[in-house]
Amino acid sequence: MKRLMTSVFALTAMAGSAYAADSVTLQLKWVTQAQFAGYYVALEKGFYDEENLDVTILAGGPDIAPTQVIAGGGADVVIDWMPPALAAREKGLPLVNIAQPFKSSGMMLTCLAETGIKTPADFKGHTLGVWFFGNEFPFLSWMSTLGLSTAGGADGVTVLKQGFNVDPLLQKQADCISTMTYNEYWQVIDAGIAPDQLVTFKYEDQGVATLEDGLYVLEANLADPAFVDRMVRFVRASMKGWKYAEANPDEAAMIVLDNDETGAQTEGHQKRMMAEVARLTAGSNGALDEADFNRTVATLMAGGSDPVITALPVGAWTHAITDLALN
Amino acid sequence: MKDLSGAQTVIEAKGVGLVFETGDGPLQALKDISLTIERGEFVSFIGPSGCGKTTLLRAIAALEYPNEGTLTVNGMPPDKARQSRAYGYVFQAAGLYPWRTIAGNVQLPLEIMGFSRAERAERVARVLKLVDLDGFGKKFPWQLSGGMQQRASIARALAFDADILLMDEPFGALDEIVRDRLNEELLKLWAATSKTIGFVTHSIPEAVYLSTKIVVMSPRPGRITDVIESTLPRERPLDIRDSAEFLEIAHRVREGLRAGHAYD
Amino acid sequence: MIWAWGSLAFWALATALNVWLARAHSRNRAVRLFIPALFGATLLLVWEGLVRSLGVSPVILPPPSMIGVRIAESLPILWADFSQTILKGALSGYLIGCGVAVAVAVLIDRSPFLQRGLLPVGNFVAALPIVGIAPILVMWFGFDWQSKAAVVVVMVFFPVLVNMVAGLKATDALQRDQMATWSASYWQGLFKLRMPAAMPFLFNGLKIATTLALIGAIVAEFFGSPTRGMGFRISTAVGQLDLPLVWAEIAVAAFAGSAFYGLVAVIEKGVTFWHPSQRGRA
Amino acid sequence: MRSVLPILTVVLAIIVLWYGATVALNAQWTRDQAARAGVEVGFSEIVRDTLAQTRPKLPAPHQVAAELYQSTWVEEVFGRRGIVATGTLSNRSLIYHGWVTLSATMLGFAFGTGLGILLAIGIVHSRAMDMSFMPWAIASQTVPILAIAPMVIVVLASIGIKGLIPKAIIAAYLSFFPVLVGMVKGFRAPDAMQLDLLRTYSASRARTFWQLRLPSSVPYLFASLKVGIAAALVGTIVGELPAGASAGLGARLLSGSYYGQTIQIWAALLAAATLAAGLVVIVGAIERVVLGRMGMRS
Repeated sequence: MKRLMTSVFALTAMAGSAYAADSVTLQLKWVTQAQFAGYYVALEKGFYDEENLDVTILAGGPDIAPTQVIAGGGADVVIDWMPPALAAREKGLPLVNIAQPFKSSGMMLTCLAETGIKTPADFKGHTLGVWFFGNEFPFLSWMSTLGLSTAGGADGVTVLKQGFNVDPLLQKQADCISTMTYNEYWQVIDAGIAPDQLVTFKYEDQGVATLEDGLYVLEANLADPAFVDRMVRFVRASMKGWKYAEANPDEAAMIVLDNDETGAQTEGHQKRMMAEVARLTAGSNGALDEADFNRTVATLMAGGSDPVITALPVGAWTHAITDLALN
Repeated sequence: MKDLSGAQTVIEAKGVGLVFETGDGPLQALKDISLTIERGEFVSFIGPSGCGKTTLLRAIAALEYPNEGTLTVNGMPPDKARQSRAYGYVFQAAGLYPWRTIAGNVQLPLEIMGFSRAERAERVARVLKLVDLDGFGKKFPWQLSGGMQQRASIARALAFDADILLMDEPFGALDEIVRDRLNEELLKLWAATSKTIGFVTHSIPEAVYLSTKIVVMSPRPGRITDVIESTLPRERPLDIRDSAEFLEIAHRVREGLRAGHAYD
Repeated sequence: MIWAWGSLAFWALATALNVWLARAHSRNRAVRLFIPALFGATLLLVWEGLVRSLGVSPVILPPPSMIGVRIAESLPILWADFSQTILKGALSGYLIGCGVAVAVAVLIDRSPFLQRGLLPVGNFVAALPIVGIAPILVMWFGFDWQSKAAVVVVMVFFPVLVNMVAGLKATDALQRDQMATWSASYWQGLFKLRMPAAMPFLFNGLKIATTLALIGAIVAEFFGSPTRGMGFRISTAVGQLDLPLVWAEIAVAAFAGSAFYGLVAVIEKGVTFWHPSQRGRA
Repeated sequence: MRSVLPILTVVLAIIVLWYGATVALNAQWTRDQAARAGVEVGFSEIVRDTLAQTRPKLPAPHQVAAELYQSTWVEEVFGRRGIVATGTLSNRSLIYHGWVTLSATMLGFAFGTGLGILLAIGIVHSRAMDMSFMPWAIASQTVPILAIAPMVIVVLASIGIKGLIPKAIIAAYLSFFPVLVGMVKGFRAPDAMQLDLLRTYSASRARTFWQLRLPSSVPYLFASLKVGIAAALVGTIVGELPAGASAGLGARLLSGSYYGQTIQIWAALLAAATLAAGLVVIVGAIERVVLGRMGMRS
């Protein structure tokens, strides 16, 4: 009898927990790395469990467009940069920014000093490596503010679609390549090129910075109070994860490493990335700063003859979630 | 190089032996073959399969090399003779190239031997007429019957005017009616060109009908058991095959073949 | 819903028509072209119908009509990409790769030792997922079409080599003996006999190589390219959620691939008209 | 057996060429680095340096061999997450990634073979299907599958299909074609006389299929299975490429490329080629046994 009681009890307990946890699927913008440490920390440290969430983190990759994943219903919330998200919104996919853990932009252009490039004015006639797949928008905006054609020739710049790594710079196929402060830049350094042999141009310093990793959901879902409630809990736990990661960067890096399915990441690189990412998340409590949003929009609309977005986006962000999550 | 004093001897074999190395050990394909063939003769080689008749013909054409004895063609080693274009060879199958027309096939050896374009055209026309195929030059081999294909292959062997024509069961795959007609035509051709012909067959009537000399062979090891000089006249209508003389020679061939088998 | 039922009804009708045509008029040349065309049209219509009736987002799968409009709008872009990827990358790589493979086949044909050594190793390399070497070749040969051509060279080399080696052996003993009785030199034997005899095999390899060449050139662009080319456009357009453009490029690729294959098949028919497999369907 | 010596010779020649190419391709980096450091380098130093770079343009064979050993035996036996330490395969070992790729390959191969055979049956028995479908089957192979692989994965994920199956579907897409072509040939292999013989027995189409067409197609089946399984492997790897951080040899290739770890790329490539060769050899062995039993020893 007693045994039966226990098993019934165990069964109800199991059923209870199975019903209680709400599931959330998160699509990352890129492969598992310290850029997304906050989410992995929240997962491993039980912050999501505390909020009664069952979170699945889907790693991205070079040909995975988070916007397409969420449009297909493959995720509840995605991490993306603001330019492709706004572009998708204009294409008729109504994405809304619900939180912005990254305050500053980590994007920059890294050039070999031996090419003689010292200021953006020297780009003329050089070959620049750029990421595409939705990541080209900030670059195109910057070039059009500089008045440089991207079609090549003496008066413009030649653009290469950079692969996934820094080889174009090392093999001298490009004079400058796109890098992130927390990732590719250090790969160039690791390859054996000293920092004083490099010249870097941060988008942040050039006044053309656009907002990077933010959390986006489909506008229609925000009408559903249950969904909003889930997102509130998700953002709260995620931001807790981020702040924990900022405080304990080495532990966060090891958590990321353990979640990397390919086994290709190295400890040294992830710890350094975590330290750099912490600088970008530092100024944000998770809520979007409207001034940053306006600057991003202004940059994107300044795109000369071929702007990334043509109309002022309306309703592309909300504080509804962060107001509830952070107060 | 031709030995003009004894001009009549074309092919001479003295104690020729040939051993194949096979997976089951050495195989004595030819043993102690001695034979002389004179200019203008029509010599048939007959015997059961495995008796080495084809091997002997191939050795004469320098497609195989004997291990012992001496073999000369026109007083030269066979491969020298081959380079001096001593013989045309007709195989069991016509072996025409499907991507060439009949005329193209016939002139193939001429191209290889470096004849001029004009000479090639002239010779092709002549030999096609000889084998009664004029008008078919532009056809492809696969558009013709088996008998016509074999005639084309004979034309090809004749095209470069070799003195010696070696034929390895050329009509073996044809039906009897076609075969009779081709035999008759072959005799006419032989009379018209006075070539020396070596002819491998396993048909006794064919051998007797065509030959001036019949070489009977037997297997394991391949050797000559009898050489029969035909007494038939050179002019041979088809119905000669019903004559007593013909049957007499055929009988002798059959006896020779049977004697060879007694060794088994 | 009307779209779904309509397209399904059309499918049923078209299938019935095709079955009837195939039974009754299969000798007719026009009918033989019409049947696959109708089948293709049916596929497109069912696609259109399902996408419309199920309300599939064009960001996931655009309907063919939208793709068609996009093709018409972006002909200049499509042409620029086509010439970059197909004409420069795929075609030059195809010609070089097939040429080198034939030359190597002729060379190793003289040496049984090399054949016994090279063919197994060649088969091993051919089993390599060649797409994997694309990033390496992009690193070696730079971003422009040269690296794409290099990928294509590697992809087409082994299928053509293996087929050509087999083809050069395809002559029978009798034909080789014939050549010997005429005292033909090695090169005469090669050009008069073994090359023509190898053609059906060679074309087998060449046909396989056409599709490989196309795939190789497009795939290599994913690992770095200048700002034009079909692979570049596809990956960029996905990032911009411009799915109709993606499908327009795919349609061009499929069309170019089929045309390329068809061209090689037509040449094959001209060159190996004598082969039993070609003679049957005159 | 008599092929061993030639193969070894060729492999040896390749290794020698490889070392030569390693020096030639990596020398520029060595010279650049020396120039940046402001020192002169001699030939022997160039050779020594080119064979030991950490991210060479072309890694030397011994570097690749060391990486292969490191990422299989050493990782599993001594690694923190190896099978000895944890009881499960380490995600840093090629054995684990090879296994992930292999399972998707086998699943896709099974799909592709089944589909190819079914379509071939349809084509052999229906003239309409033959005439309408065959041209499109050829056209289907000219679609650059890698270009749409990411979309296939996204679309399937949106209807809830994830994990092995999307990769297997791409593998099946590539492997069905050789099987289809081979089996159409195979089912048509019986000559008119054999078919007429069965007709004199008034055999039904189904009976003709089971008793004649199917057995005579077996040699063709195996010939196309060998092509098909290699194609399935390529498809799986292609399917793994875009899905960045997941497991499998393709993901390994990509992450190697992403981090410029050329040694890791080459090790993954060799592992993939070995896997492919192994699969083909296994199909070949099954072929010998089956054909031997059927008295059709090839």
